[in-house]
Formats: sequence, C-alpha cells, structure tokens
Amino acid sequence: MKVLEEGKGRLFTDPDPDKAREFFRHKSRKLENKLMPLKTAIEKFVHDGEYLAIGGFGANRTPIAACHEILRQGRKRMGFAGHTSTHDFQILCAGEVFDKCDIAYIIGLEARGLSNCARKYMQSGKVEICEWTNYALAARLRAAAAGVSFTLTRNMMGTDTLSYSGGKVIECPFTGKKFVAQPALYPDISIIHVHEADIYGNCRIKGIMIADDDLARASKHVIITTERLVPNEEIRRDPTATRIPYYLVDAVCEVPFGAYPGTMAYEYFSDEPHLKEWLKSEDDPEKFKAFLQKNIYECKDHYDYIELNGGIHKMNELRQKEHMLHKEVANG
Amino acid sequence: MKVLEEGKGRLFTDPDPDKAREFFRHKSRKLENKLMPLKTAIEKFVHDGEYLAIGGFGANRTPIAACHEILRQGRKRMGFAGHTSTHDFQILCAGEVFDKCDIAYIIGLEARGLSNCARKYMQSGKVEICEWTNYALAARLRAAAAGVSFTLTRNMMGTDTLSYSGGKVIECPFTGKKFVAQPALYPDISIIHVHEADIYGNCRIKGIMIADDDLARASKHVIITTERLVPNEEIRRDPTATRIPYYLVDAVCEVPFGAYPGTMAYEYFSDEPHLKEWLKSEDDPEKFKAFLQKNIYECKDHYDYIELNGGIHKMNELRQKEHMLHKEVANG
Amino acid sequence: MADYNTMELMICVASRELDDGATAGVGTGAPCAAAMLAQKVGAPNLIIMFEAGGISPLLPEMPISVGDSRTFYKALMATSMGEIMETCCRGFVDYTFLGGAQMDMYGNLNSTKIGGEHQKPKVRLPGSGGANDFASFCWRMMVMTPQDSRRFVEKVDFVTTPGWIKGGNSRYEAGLPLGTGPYKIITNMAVMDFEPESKRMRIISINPGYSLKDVQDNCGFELLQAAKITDTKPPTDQELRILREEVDPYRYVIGR
Amino acid sequence: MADYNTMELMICVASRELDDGATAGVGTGAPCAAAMLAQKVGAPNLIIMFEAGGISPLLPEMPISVGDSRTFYKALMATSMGEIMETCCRGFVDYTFLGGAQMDMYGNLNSTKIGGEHQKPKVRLPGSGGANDFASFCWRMMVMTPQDSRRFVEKVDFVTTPGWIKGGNSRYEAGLPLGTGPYKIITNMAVMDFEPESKRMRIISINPGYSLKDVQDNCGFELLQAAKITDTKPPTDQELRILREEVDPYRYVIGR
Repeated sequence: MKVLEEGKGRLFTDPDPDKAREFFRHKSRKLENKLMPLKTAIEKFVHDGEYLAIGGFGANRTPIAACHEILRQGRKRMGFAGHTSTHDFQILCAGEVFDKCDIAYIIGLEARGLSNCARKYMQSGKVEICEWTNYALAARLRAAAAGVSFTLTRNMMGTDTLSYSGGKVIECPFTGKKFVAQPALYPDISIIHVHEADIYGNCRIKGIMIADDDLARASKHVIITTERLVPNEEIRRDPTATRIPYYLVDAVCEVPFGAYPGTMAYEYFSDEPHLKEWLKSEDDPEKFKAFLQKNIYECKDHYDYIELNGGIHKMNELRQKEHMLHKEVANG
Repeated sequence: MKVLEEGKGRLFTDPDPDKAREFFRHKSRKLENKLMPLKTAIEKFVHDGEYLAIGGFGANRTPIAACHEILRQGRKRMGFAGHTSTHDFQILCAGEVFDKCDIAYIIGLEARGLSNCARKYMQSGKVEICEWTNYALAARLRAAAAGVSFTLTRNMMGTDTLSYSGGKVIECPFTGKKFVAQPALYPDISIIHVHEADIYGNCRIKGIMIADDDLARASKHVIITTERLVPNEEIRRDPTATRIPYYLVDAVCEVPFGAYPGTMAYEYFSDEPHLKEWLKSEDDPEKFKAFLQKNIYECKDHYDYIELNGGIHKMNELRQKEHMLHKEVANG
Repeated sequence: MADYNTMELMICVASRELDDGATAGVGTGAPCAAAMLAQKVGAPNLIIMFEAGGISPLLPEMPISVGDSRTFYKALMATSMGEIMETCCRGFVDYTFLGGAQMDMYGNLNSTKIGGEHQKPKVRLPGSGGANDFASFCWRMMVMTPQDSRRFVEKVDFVTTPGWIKGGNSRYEAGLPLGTGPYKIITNMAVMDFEPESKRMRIISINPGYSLKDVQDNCGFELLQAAKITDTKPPTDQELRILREEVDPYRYVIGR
Repeated sequence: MADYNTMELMICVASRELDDGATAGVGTGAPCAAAMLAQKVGAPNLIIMFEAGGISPLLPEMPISVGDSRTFYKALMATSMGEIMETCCRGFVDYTFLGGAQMDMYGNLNSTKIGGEHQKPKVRLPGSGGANDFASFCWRMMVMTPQDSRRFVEKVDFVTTPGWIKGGNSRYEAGLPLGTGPYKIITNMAVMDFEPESKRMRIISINPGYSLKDVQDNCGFELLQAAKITDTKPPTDQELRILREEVDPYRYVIGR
C-alpha cells in the first residue's frame, strides 16, 4: 500500500491483530470470581517493561488508588499511553514509572495549571516519546478493539504532530483523498475505575465513557477498580447498562473513593485544595519528596491516604459537592 | 494506494466524507419540535430514487408501520440496505419499492422460512445487487459515522462474496497483512424504531442496539418512530441512556406498537400466527394481492392494520407474551 | 438403546464438541439447540453470543430470531452487532455453527444463489448474513447438515462463506485470520474433519446405522478417510431427555 | 462607558462570534465562558460539546475540567470522546476555540515544546490534547489570546495544531477536510481574520484604547490590514453583568 508520508515516531506496541488474537485465544472466558485486593492485582498484572494505559479523563473517574499502588510497588521502564492524562500522569512521573510515552495530553492539569515534576521528567531526556492527539489515541484503541491493524482519521495532517507520530498518510482507494492510518494500540495492561461491577468483571459506568469501552477491549489485561460491587443478578436485570463484559477483565478490586482526589461523577467531586497543595509542593524537590513519602510511600493503602487528607468527613463533604451538582440526577 | 483485489459490485452511494460534511454542515442543530404524523414524515423525507435503510434486526424493533406507509405512498426506484432485513424486506419487495440492493441478508425470515414474494422479486432481474455481509454493512455505516471513507475488516476475503461486493483488498502499511477496505455508506434516509424519544429526537433504546447507533449517525436524514414520547427533562435526567442525539433526527413520530407484527423487547412479542399467515398468503399471487390490499393499501394507518389483526386484545396478548419472558426485567 | 431421530442425533453429537468455558457464536434452530444442550450437560460455562448483540443470556427457550428478546433475556450484556463481530475478530470466540445449501470438499459454503446470472439468479438465497463474518473470525467453524449429493458438491455455485478455500494454505494466503477454519462437519450419517495438509474433508466417525459406503454414496466429491474411523457415540438417554424436556419441549427443531 | 479588564473584553467579543443554533466544541476557561455568555445573551440555542463526552449540558457553573461532572450535568447525552470527535469529523460542529504558547501568521499553533531536541526539549508543553482534532474537524477555529511578540511569532517551534499551514491551498492539499480552517483571532488589542487568498492573518478591528501600531508592535510577523478596519465594539453593560454575575461569579476566569 502506497504511503504518502509517515511520522518518525516509534511504535511501542505491535499493531498485528493476529498476535493479539493468539493471546486472546488463550484468555479465560470462564465466569469466575476475580475479586482480589488492589495490591494483589497490581502484583499479578502490572509488570516492569510492559505497556500501561489508565482509564478515565485526567482527574475524572481515574483509578488514582491504583496509580499510588504502582508507585509503592516500584514499577519501572513501562510504556505509557499519555492519553487525556493529568493527575494520573503527575503521579506516575513522580515514580518515574515509564520511560516510553505516547503523548496526547500530558503534564497539564487543565485549568489547574502544570506539574513541575512531570515537566522536569519529560525534559530530562529519560523518556522516549511519540506524539499523537487525544482522538488519534482513541482511534488507535478503536482499531485494536475492532481486531484490525489501523483505523482512518482526518486529523494531524500538515503538522509536526504527524511528523513525530507513528501515523502514516495513505490515499483512499475509493476517493483518492488523504487519510491518516492510525496503528492499532494493544496495551499490555489497562486499569479502569467504574461505578459498579460484579465479581466476574461485568461493569457499569455512569456518565461519559471517554475511551474506556475501547480501552478495555483493546487491552490484553484489564484491572477494574469499582466504587461498589453489585450482584450478578443485578447485571443480568439490565444487560443494556453493561459497558464492559467480564471476559475482558482479569481482576476486580472494590475500591470506594478509588478516584479520590479526582471527581467520580454521581459519587463525589474532586478535592481541589489537595490537588493545589500537590502542585504547590512540587516547587521544592525536598518538600515534594516528603510529600510523596507521606501521601504515597508511607501509606499502606488508599485509605491511609484518605485518612491523612480528611478521612470520612472530607469524603462526605465531597459527596455533598457532587450531590449539589446532581441533585435531580442523584435522586432520579 | 495499492489495491490487491476488488469486487465488481457497484457502489449505490458516494463514500466521500467531504460531500457528506457539506450536507451535514447545513443540517439544523436547533432544538426544535420535530413531532409529526408518520404519513407526513414519509412524504417529507422518503423520496423516489433515494437510498433507504431500515433499523432494527429483521422482525425485531423494526419500524414496520413506516414500511407500510412507504408502500401506501408508492415509493419506487430506491436503493436499499438489505442489512439483517427480514419482514421489512418482505414488505418492501411486495411494493417493489427498490431497484438497487446492497445484500447482507434478504428473503429469509430466519427460523420462520423464506418469502416467495421477495425471492421472486430478487430473481426477476429487476433489481441491481451488490453482495456484502451483516458485519460488512455495519462496518460501512461505522466508516460513515466516523466521517471517513472506509474501515477495515478481515471477512469476505477468498470468497465470491468479495468478488461481487464493492469492497477492496488492501495491504496494511504497518503489518503487510491483507484487509478489506469497506467503503463508507451514507444512506439518504433511515428509519429507526425506538422505545422512548423526546420531541427533539433524543432517543433511548433498551436491549440490543444492532447497528442503529451508527445507522443514525451515517444517515443524511433520520425518521424516528417511537413507542412513547418522554419529556426532555427525562432525557436530561439520565444522559447516559441517550443513544441517538436529537441533531441527527429530522422527524419524530409517536407510533405505539410501531414494530408490530415484530417483537419490541420489553414491550410486546411478535405475532407469529400473523407472520405465518403472511408467508402462506404469498404462495398464491392473487391471494397475496388481496392480502396486501386488505392489510396495507386499504388501511389508513398502522392502527387500521392492528384492528384487522386482533386490535387491542391482541396487543395485550403480545404484551403478556413479552412480559412472561421479561418478568424481572419489566418489573426491575 | 435409545430411540432418536436424525436431528436429535446431530444435535447431541454437535453439543459434545463444545467444551466448557468456551465461547460460541450461534444462530437459531439446531445450532442453538446444540449449545443449550451442551450447557445443560457437559459445558455449564459455555458462553453463547448472538450476532444481533445478545451475550450469555439465560435462554428461557429457543429463540425464533437471533435478535428476539430471548437472545438477551437476563444476558450479561445487550450490545451491538458490531461489538459481537469485533469480539469474534479480536479472537475471543471459539466456535460457530453454520449451514448452507451447498458445501464443497474444503468446507466452503453457498447460501447466496444457485444457477443463472448473478443479477438474475435461477434460485436466490438469503446471502451471507453473519455467516461469512463468523466463519472468517471464529477459531473453529462447524456445520450441521443432512448429508446428500445435492448439498455436498464438487463445486458450489457461489462461495458465500469461506471454508479452507482451495485447501492447503490458501485460506491464510487470502488474508483470513491465522488459525481459523472449518473444524467439524456433522451429518445424519457421519462426522468429518479436514485433513491437516490438503485441508480436504475426511471421515472420522460413522453414525449408528450407516456404512462408509452410505456416506460416500451421499457425497458429491471424494471423501478422505481417517486412519482409524470410529463409530459415532449415539445420544445418551440423559442427552435425549434434556434435549426433549428442557431444550426443545415444543419440538420446534427436533420435530422437523 | 463600562469598565472592564482584558479577559472580560476578549470573552465578550468572542461570544458575539457564536451564532444561535450553532454547535461549538469548547474547553475550560475563557472559551467556555464565551460560550456560556453567548447562550445567555444572543445565542440561547448554541449547543456546547466537551471533548470528554458531554453534549449540551445545562452548565451550572464553569467546569474545571472538560470531563468533570458539570460538563454533562443535565446534558442531552453523555457519550465517549470518540463520538464527540467523530461528530466533529462528520461536519456537525461549527466552532471551536483554541489556544497555544505560539502562533504564526497562518494560525498554526504550538502547544508541544519550545527549544531543545524533540526527545529532550528545553520546555515541554502538554501537547495537542484534542486541539489538533478540533482544529482539523470543526468548520471554524478561533483563538483567544493575549497579544505579544513572544506568542505571535514568525515561526513556531512545533506545529501542534493546524491553521492554514503554509497558506494558500496548502491546508486542503495536506488532506484536511474541505472548508475548515482558522476563522478569527481575538486578542486584548484587536480582532484578526485571514486574507482569503494568502490565508495570512489580517487585522479587521482594533479594541478600545489600542492603536494599529500597538497591534503590529506586539506581533512577531507582519499583519495584513483589512480595507476597512473598524473599532471593536466594547462589552455592553448587559454582557458584563451576565458575565460577572451568572457566568463567572467566582471570577475563576475573569479574575486572572
């Protein structure tokens, strides 16, 4: 197939759907209890050198508890999908967890500002990078979810984003027009935070999906952290509401407030003062080291961290904030 | 782009996304009342010579009332997407509505048998055809919904289905593997039956989606027939449940039992004796002519037809049948 | 020995091919009956998927359509056809059962047309539906069909759905996913597989009451023979009881 | 005459560009404020879409993230990023507002890096996010930014997001959708559009308190001038009141 132009970026994963098929062929389809502690799930399914993707959108429905645990377990040399990542990226940079990064959106925390720590790490030369866009990475996951090696998009053309990406400009055999072929992205492991799941991994998500439906389908292994467990009968009562089917999932971890200090729509709003404190603490390396010790490394789990930052009283405040926004919805 | 192999089938629609964009650019995005009688909707948006697609799956959540109205209004020379079509196809053949057909599944009514009338029409030489598969047509709608000119699939290769299709086999620039490029399908008009819609066209569908999400997105005009209207506040109460956003929709028609004699999950089950009677009546052309006169042409609307076939008592029976299947769900 | 009809035999034999914890993309009729029987006998964890979007329903009875309410009754998920086919294409679906008006020695199936010009066929059939998709994507494709020379032909009028194409490595050279292909053919007379090198149809077991000659006499092409041809194990009383009482009490399928 | 700050001016001027019944893909901050103001002044039917999946929410207040709960509060639909971008790519979205650390005379934007090697930049920026996508797909791309020579540069260090590329017809020759492109640039000093042939940035109106010379002096490249350069209409009392009392009461944006 004639390629008109191509980016010089390196692909950190193999887009070959037959290799992925060979893996999925042997993945269990049994309805079995996948409930385990988050610590165990990270030990079993997140390994040095593998390619990691995190669900949600920045500090919204993001598995923050899992990000902390990855730091505690000291994962290194991973590849990372810097896709709509904000606070999750900030955390993983603090642990220097990855040395290869597909970039769509990094370093920033949207309206909150930029992470000095993440910026320094990305300017250190320690990380091999490849440029994309939010939709390009979503399209790459879409290709993998569909079991093919690429999908077409109409973005990136004419820019340096394309030149430093792994995309290729091809000519359509039907229209003669140019499109970017976005290579399938099959992460080794993805972690997604959801509202409800059963012990087998059938999941429900309320509100925006972002790219988590395709992320779960594209990933070889999936860890689910969930605000709460529901019985399988509840899943079967309303099959229309299932967003992630169990056979994609390897581990189910019940982690209430698992997206704290981010927002979990319909559950709790973000802890903006704590996120500000975090950003601020990055200004002084020594101060930040101590901050990480206190908030991550010396915490046994996510609940130690929550306890340090206001505990159940704070959680209730954040519920009220979200509830305020969603009075009718919450009652509806 | 190098094409390794291509089907000899003709494309009945233009896959160029820029032409579609130019149309969508001028389509209204205003939140306006689109409620109108089905008769008016068919008059306004279904025209001779255009390309038509019908939602649902055969006799499941299919806008049968709309199919009858199309016959009453005598549409001709249309293109048709013979996609998972069964009873709808049988009706449109009886009216010889189309003379161009993209074929995935036609003529059959699944376990119920084959339609003689549809078969004779497709053997008459009056219809120009192009072969596809159920997934190929779904993939063509997906391409249109994504605003690009094709998507990749791994089906059809090595078969006559490909040779008589409009697909092209291309070589992937990342893996060197072969894939079928399925050209975008942008229907001029599609008709979809849903459970709930507001007057603007925001729709909810319960149970299987089949390909109706992409069908609505791919189509230049969309007519919605709905079992019931809901207030816009109800749509806004649970935005996660919206499956078709209003700006895709041109007409909203409240048509309770609009899928009769087919199944509408959670509402009513199919009228199997009537579907048998229909198939049987096709054995004798004279008898069938009379059958159509009685059940379609001499009916003012769908309710005359329902009245002829048991009226509200029959509808309640069919509700009971469906309710039996869905006790928990219905009560849930 | 239990008394049973041809359809009951084929369904029972087919059901044994579906192992526990596997996934199967099935249609209505005999394939669905075989899958339901398997769930109630040896494979309680068999996951059934219907092309219209139903995933792992608790089937209350046989569906009349692959999209009717039963196909997602108490299902784990009710989704789109696209997702079902993408799940197959990603390599998550192990088995599928298909049929056709004609089949050749490589398991290629015709459900499109017989005779005449393509635009004006002598006999028009439904077309691929999801058959070509399932056969292309699922790891193991199986066929349940009555055996006679008009169905088992030297050359099909139209290759709707891929088998081993022209045999050998031709299926993968054509571009279809590696490792997929026809697996078993189950008829009223015998069970066949495909010889690993040539990919030609091969008799591996003969059903009760039939001879090797019957099988070959009712096939329009030369069948290969396995080194050791066994006797097909007839339906057990348990299989027949469950099939008749629980799977198909109204005899929709086994009554044909 | 009403008193207002730079941000208030830019937001009011930008909001007037959004016509009633149009669709706009917006981010947080000033663009969102402009869209909310437009809805409350001249364009009640303006449809706001957020890239994370929120469609037409009844925004209770300014979101701090394009994915926070407010972006789908009482929305018409809460969907995926893929669907939002596909909707833009299908041609359904009229406007988008973007920003960047650098912009050139063709409206090309840099939000990726400044200086150094690509793998080891002097200053790393967030990257495209959804900016390249919105700018490629939406019909009219606009930028709201303070004007100074460090932002308005002859050559950007990295073209993250497409403007008119190299001018003329180069944007469409590159393959981007026909009919799309940069539309207006709104700064504290002036409003610019792009000359139809060369696609170079052109001054069309000057904001109160600034001169043509101020605008050119604070731009790193030569600006074209419209045949008739008008005075930018200052914010009305109504615009300022609604902006301050209803859109941004906590001055998250206008307080910057």
